[in-house]
Amino acid sequence: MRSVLRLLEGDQTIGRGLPFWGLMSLLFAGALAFGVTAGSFAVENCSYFLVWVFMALGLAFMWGLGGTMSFGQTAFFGIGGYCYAILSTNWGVESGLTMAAALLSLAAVALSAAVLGYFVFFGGINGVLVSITTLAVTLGLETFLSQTAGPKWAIGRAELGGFNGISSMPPLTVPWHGDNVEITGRSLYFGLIIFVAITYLALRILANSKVGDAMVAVRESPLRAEALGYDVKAILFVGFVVGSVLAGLSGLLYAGWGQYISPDTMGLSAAALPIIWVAVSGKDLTATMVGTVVLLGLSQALAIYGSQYALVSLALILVVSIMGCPKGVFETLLRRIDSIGGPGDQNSKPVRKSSLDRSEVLL
Amino acid sequence: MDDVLRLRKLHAGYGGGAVLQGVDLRVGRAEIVAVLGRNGMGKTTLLKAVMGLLPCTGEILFLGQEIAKLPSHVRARRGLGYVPQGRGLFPSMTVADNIAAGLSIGAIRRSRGDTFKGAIEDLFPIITKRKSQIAGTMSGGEQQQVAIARALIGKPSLLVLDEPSEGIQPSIVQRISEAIRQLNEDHGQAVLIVEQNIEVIAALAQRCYVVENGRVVDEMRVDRTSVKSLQEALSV
Amino acid sequence: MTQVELIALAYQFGLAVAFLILSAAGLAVIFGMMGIVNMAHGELIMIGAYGTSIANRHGLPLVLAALCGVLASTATGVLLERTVIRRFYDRPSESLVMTWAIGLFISQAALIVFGPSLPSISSPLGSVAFGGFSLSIYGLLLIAFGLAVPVAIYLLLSTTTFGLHARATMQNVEVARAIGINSGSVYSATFALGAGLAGLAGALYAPTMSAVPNMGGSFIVQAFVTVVTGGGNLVYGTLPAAAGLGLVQTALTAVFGNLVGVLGLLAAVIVSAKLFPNGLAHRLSGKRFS
Amino acid sequence: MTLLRARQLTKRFGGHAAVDRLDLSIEAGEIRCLIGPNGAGKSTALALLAGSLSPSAGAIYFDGSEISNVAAHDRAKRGISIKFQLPSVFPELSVRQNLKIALSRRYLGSELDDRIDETLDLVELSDQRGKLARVLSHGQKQWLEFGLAISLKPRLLLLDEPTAGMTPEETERTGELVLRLNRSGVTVVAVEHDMQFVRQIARTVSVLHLGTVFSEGRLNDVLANEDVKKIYFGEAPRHG
Amino acid sequence: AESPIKIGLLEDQTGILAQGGLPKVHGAELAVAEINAAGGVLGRPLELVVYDAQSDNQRYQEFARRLTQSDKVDVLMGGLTSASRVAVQPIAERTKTLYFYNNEYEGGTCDSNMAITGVVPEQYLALIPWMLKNVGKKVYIIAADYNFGQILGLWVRKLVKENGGTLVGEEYIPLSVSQFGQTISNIQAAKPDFVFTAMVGSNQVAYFQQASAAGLKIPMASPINGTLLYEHKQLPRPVMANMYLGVNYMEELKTDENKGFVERWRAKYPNEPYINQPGEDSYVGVKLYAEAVRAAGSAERTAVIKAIETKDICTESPEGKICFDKSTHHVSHRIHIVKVEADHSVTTVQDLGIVQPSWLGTMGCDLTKKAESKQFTPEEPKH
Ligand SMILES: Nc1ncnc2c1ncn2[C@@H]1O[C@H](COP(=O)(O)OP(=O)(O)OP(=O)(O)O)[C@@H](O)[C@H]1O
Ligand SMILES: Nc1ncnc2c1ncn2[C@@H]1O[C@H](COP(=O)(O)OP(=O)(O)OP(=O)(O)O)[C@@H](O)[C@H]1O
Ligand SMILES: [Mg+2]
Ligand SMILES: [Mg+2]
Repeated sequence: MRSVLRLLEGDQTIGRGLPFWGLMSLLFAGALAFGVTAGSFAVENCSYFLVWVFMALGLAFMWGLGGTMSFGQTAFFGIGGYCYAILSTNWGVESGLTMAAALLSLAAVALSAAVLGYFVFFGGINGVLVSITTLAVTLGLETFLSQTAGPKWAIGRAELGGFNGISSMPPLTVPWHGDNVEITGRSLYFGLIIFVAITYLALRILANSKVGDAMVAVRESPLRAEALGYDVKAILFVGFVVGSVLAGLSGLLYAGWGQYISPDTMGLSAAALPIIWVAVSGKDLTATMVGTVVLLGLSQALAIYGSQYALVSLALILVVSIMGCPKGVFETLLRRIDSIGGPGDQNSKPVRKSSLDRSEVLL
Repeated sequence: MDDVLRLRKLHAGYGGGAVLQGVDLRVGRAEIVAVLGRNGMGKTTLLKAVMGLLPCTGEILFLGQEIAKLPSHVRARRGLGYVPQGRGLFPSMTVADNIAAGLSIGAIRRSRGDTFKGAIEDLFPIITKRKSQIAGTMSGGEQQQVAIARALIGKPSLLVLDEPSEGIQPSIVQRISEAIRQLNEDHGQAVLIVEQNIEVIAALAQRCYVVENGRVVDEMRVDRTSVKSLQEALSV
Repeated sequence: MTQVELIALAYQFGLAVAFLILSAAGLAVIFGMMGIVNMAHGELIMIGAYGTSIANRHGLPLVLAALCGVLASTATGVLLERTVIRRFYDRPSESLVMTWAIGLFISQAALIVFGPSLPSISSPLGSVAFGGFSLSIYGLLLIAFGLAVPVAIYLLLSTTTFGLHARATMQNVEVARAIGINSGSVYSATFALGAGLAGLAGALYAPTMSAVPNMGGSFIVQAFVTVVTGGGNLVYGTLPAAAGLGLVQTALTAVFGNLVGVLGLLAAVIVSAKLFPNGLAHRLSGKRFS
Repeated sequence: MTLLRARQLTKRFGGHAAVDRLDLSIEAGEIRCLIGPNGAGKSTALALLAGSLSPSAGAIYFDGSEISNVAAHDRAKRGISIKFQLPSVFPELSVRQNLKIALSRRYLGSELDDRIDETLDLVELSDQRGKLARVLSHGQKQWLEFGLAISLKPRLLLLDEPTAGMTPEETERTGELVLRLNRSGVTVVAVEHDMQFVRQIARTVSVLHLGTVFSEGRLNDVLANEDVKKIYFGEAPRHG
Repeated sequence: AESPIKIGLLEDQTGILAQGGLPKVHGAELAVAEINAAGGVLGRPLELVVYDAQSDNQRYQEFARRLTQSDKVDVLMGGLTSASRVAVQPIAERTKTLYFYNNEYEGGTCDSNMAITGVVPEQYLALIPWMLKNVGKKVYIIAADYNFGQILGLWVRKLVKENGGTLVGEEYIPLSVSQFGQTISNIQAAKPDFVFTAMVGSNQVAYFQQASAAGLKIPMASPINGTLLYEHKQLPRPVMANMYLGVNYMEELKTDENKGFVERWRAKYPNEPYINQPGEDSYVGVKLYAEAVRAAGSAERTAVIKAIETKDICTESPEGKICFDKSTHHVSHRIHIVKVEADHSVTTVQDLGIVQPSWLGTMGCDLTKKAESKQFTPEEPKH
């Protein structure tokens, strides 16, 4: 128990000791209970929220820990979603290869993230230019995919569909006694809950490992990190690929959940969303995980009940919460919970710095 | 009431606990006063409080007027010239612009004498020789020289110096000390200086305070022979 | 290529560059100087256009109406700086979310108050014809503004005391205050300047586009791309970046059409980030930082 | 044995050569001080040796192999450590975390904790362990950076003005620390303007001027050199 | 009383498509109010459940699920863009909820679970042969670079070829583009007799202002630039002069049916800036649904589909009497060719009468024979 906790807890994450893990277990149990008791619509709707959590966690990892603010999460989301759509449409549900399609999509995301990351980090691009380069990639993909309408833009049986996107591809399936069982509805929900939990714990372990230390070092001072023997470029690269692959995972899950993917998941407004979730929640992994679900729920609720004031209210809520908790609403909350357990290790309070350092005036 | 600066029961800190715990200190007319103390004892904090860069309570009289409630830039315009620790230049502006920023403030601009400006430039040849270099690319000592020049050129009533000799080569340290003493003798320039270089203090200061944990623990007169006693005071 | 076609192409190039510059100017001031990624930039542009459009509809001549538009966005800028932005100078990522939310608020409020669109105003000045082509004279005016704005801002920042103080404040507030610079008003003024420039873009383009709450969106990508490629300095950064990007876009659009033009613009951004990892301004002004 | 050798090392910024065909050779186990006027190129030279700047020309050899094109982090792994002139620490991390990040590459578990505590004691920051590095006083930051630089037990320690802003007593303690490290096998190259400190730790000094070695030798000889006096010490070299 | 028949309506009331979406909500509300005032359908009142999709296709998905699974509506309606239709379609399919798409679109959807009440290319593009005959033979196409624009481009190319015209240029413009200098000068260089425009969204509307400012006075033809964002009301005169539109509806149409409709609409929504075509489409869509339910004798999905495929389901509309086409679930429309004058008034230059949605049939879509869900696109015309 101790040694497991030692892996999961550390300077790079908030939350430690019994109160925290008790709460997390409760949350997990609650989520499972919800999946059993709630109506099928509510469950599916929650699956939808969970789908996005991976992308947000990925960003929290590369931004919160490593200081890389990428606008490219949506690009990899799109690549993941489109790859899954294309592969699964071509192979069809009968083939039972949807899982293979999902894995191959992830591989494609990893490969494209590696190519972009190599270009960016080993090409010496840094700071805000990383954000803008990734944004340009996202917008370029969106613009390109939007115009791929018509039969001439087809890969095998899958028409890219331009602005309309691709729809009606098969959901994820698992082979079961010679049959292919669709993972939709409740089974998808439980799968997602467990997968989110695994991803979360894995990222926590990674964050508190040497990798996490290295990323923090690079975020805080590349000069000093380099002088201490950290390979700055390689570390930035690894953080970027890990975060981007998680975005791709969200993308393919989204495609599997709704049997739909379209280019506007890569537009400017979509690209800003993960950044908003992470910044408003707090760049900590736990804060982001909880915050993303809450924010998605909130904005959906506003869209239902807020009529024309939905977006205005959403904007006001964001403004107020950032004014109130500049470090992120949920991060602030979590620190409260942490301090209930008594003042433990006084050293575990990193304040995060962003990659958007004030740029110098250049006159 | 002849003092240029007088602090009474000054408390100041950074939001958390107070660092300065009731400092009393004065700088008389035409006086050079040094503040000594080990690392982290609150010297920089003291100067920042004087400059209005920190929230503080207590009294700060400057030229007979209470300035504790005034914002920083107003204090500076009344005649405080500051050299922060660690140079504090505007790193991506040119040397010339850095100097110009020191010269540009209303009252100072009006009273600027070109001969004085010339004298400063003579003292620091670097500011004419390198006037279009970006300040942030200069060597440590070069930057320090520009920072001192930027403060001097505004002809302040009180010079507030935080470890001005840091990183400067010995010959120039001597020249700067010499020049400040000259200003003090000829024009009655008052100076409040934090310095670790005992020779500089011995050469310049008339009086000094020793700060320990945010309090003044000692005050003494300085003359050229007191290097030893200063050293002792510092190792308490 | 005939001479006429060349002139037409040059005009297109001028228009493209002017659009990039005018979109970007306000953002360049706020981002380049204050380090704030102003996601509400597009909405400030919209305010400029709405102000112009509404004033014009109430009978003010276009020039005065445009002035109203600029004033409206400047005033919004001051208001925002005083109430919100000022708390976020040392927190760039929070300021990004903040301004994003503000932008959302402004555009949605405009939808509620003014409805889904405003009647547009007509382009003044007419057109000139030559050799089978005709050009909008107003376009020439836009080109002129595109060149004049960066030069004016450059002069303002490099030759005036305000400029000196603004630059000093942005680099080191604490020291700036300690040597007598009123950093509070410098901040407000700088943000207001950026907001005013955004409003100017809106006012200038109001007669060429339809006034809708989300119209800022048609400027924002170009604005970000130009500013970041350029590196925040209007003359050394934004101007050459706009020229370079404009050239790429115009050439590609002329030869391969709009899609390639748009993609080419984005590709040019990526390539330039690679070539000038610190922004063009660094390279062109020959200034390096330790 | 020669641990470090720089041959015709040059660094140009624009047209200006900050380091200009510098030849330097450091024996294993030596403590070498670099002195020289402001802008002589001392900091630039150290940065070149550490790899945080790349040379415009010339070569660097460390422990027998050329490292001119070896990345800074690889040089660190080979045992070159640097303390920069301006304190460069991890500002938003606590003092303890600063050291942890430096040390966790090599140590684990309780050994890591021990090493952190040991280093904290060495640089006398144990009381400040919980503070963010950002809020340390200038001198404390210097100490912390010194701690970061020595924490990995380097073979070659490059120090750029390690005692700037320290009281004479603290300077002396730093000197003792350097000597102690040296005795345990660390080769040291230090840039310093404080002659008291130079005298305390070094027997040989190199005077840099205009980017190259102007004079080199035993401290007393150099101090007595009229030309060095003229460019560096001024009229009355102290303790000379 | 009887339990209401629930219509789930999903339209963009905020975001960039609000200008198209808001009138659609009003149109549906008006139709529901009128039907309920007349006693409802089968004695049951209609009830609208409306969500704002915020011009966001993800919201379409979210709310389509909510409407079908949580609110359990009897029919799903809405969607402005084809992308939103495509987002809703599979959800309607899976939850076995009938989906009414009430909007002009690029055509080609053959889907048993859908009823598509808006106009399709073979209807509104009757404009092209008319233009070729009456205005000139040389055509330049500019269209938004996505499905709608590209597919219309195919149609126009085909029609131009079949009717002896020539294409002198064609451009597809990304939706993000708002500066059209190059396009304008390309058109000037090509000297067409008329320009076919299918520009979509507020960015692209800027084309008309910029073209007019550059002195471009070539006649234009469009199925959309005037009907959706009512450019002739929004843009300064005479920017839209010489625009010919092929429409099933415009507020200005001077038919008797329309007169009463406009009066009733304006009484209910006095501040509506313009009754655009999507608004009317939405109104008509609800009315057609009511007729189908009536004919089926039940709001149950399969019964309604059966009714559409077997009975003559028609409604009186502002266009006149229009009816479902049994085999394709599309609707006949009355098409007018109208011209925008220099003062931006609209005159009808020709009434083409009722035009059938015939193309899907020729492609082999017959839902009465085979229940399916297919998407057809016109073939590239052979050179
Ligand atoms: N990035 C740069 N661009 C232009 N010039 C530079 C740059 N970095 C350093 N220089 C110049 O190179 C010279 C050497 O600088 P360096 O910092 O090495 O001097 P130094 O010997 O360490 O001086 P000090 O004792 O003052 O620290 C200086 O004149 C400085 O202005
Ligand atoms: N921004 C800050 N926030 C919180 N505490 C601070 C801050 N800056 C300094 N301190 C603390 O205040 C105390 C006094 O610092 P100060 O900088 O005044 O010391 P100093 O005497 O100038 O030391 P040095 O000789 O090292 O410059 C130190 O313990 C330091 O950690
Ligand atoms: Mg200090
Ligand atoms: Mg140096």
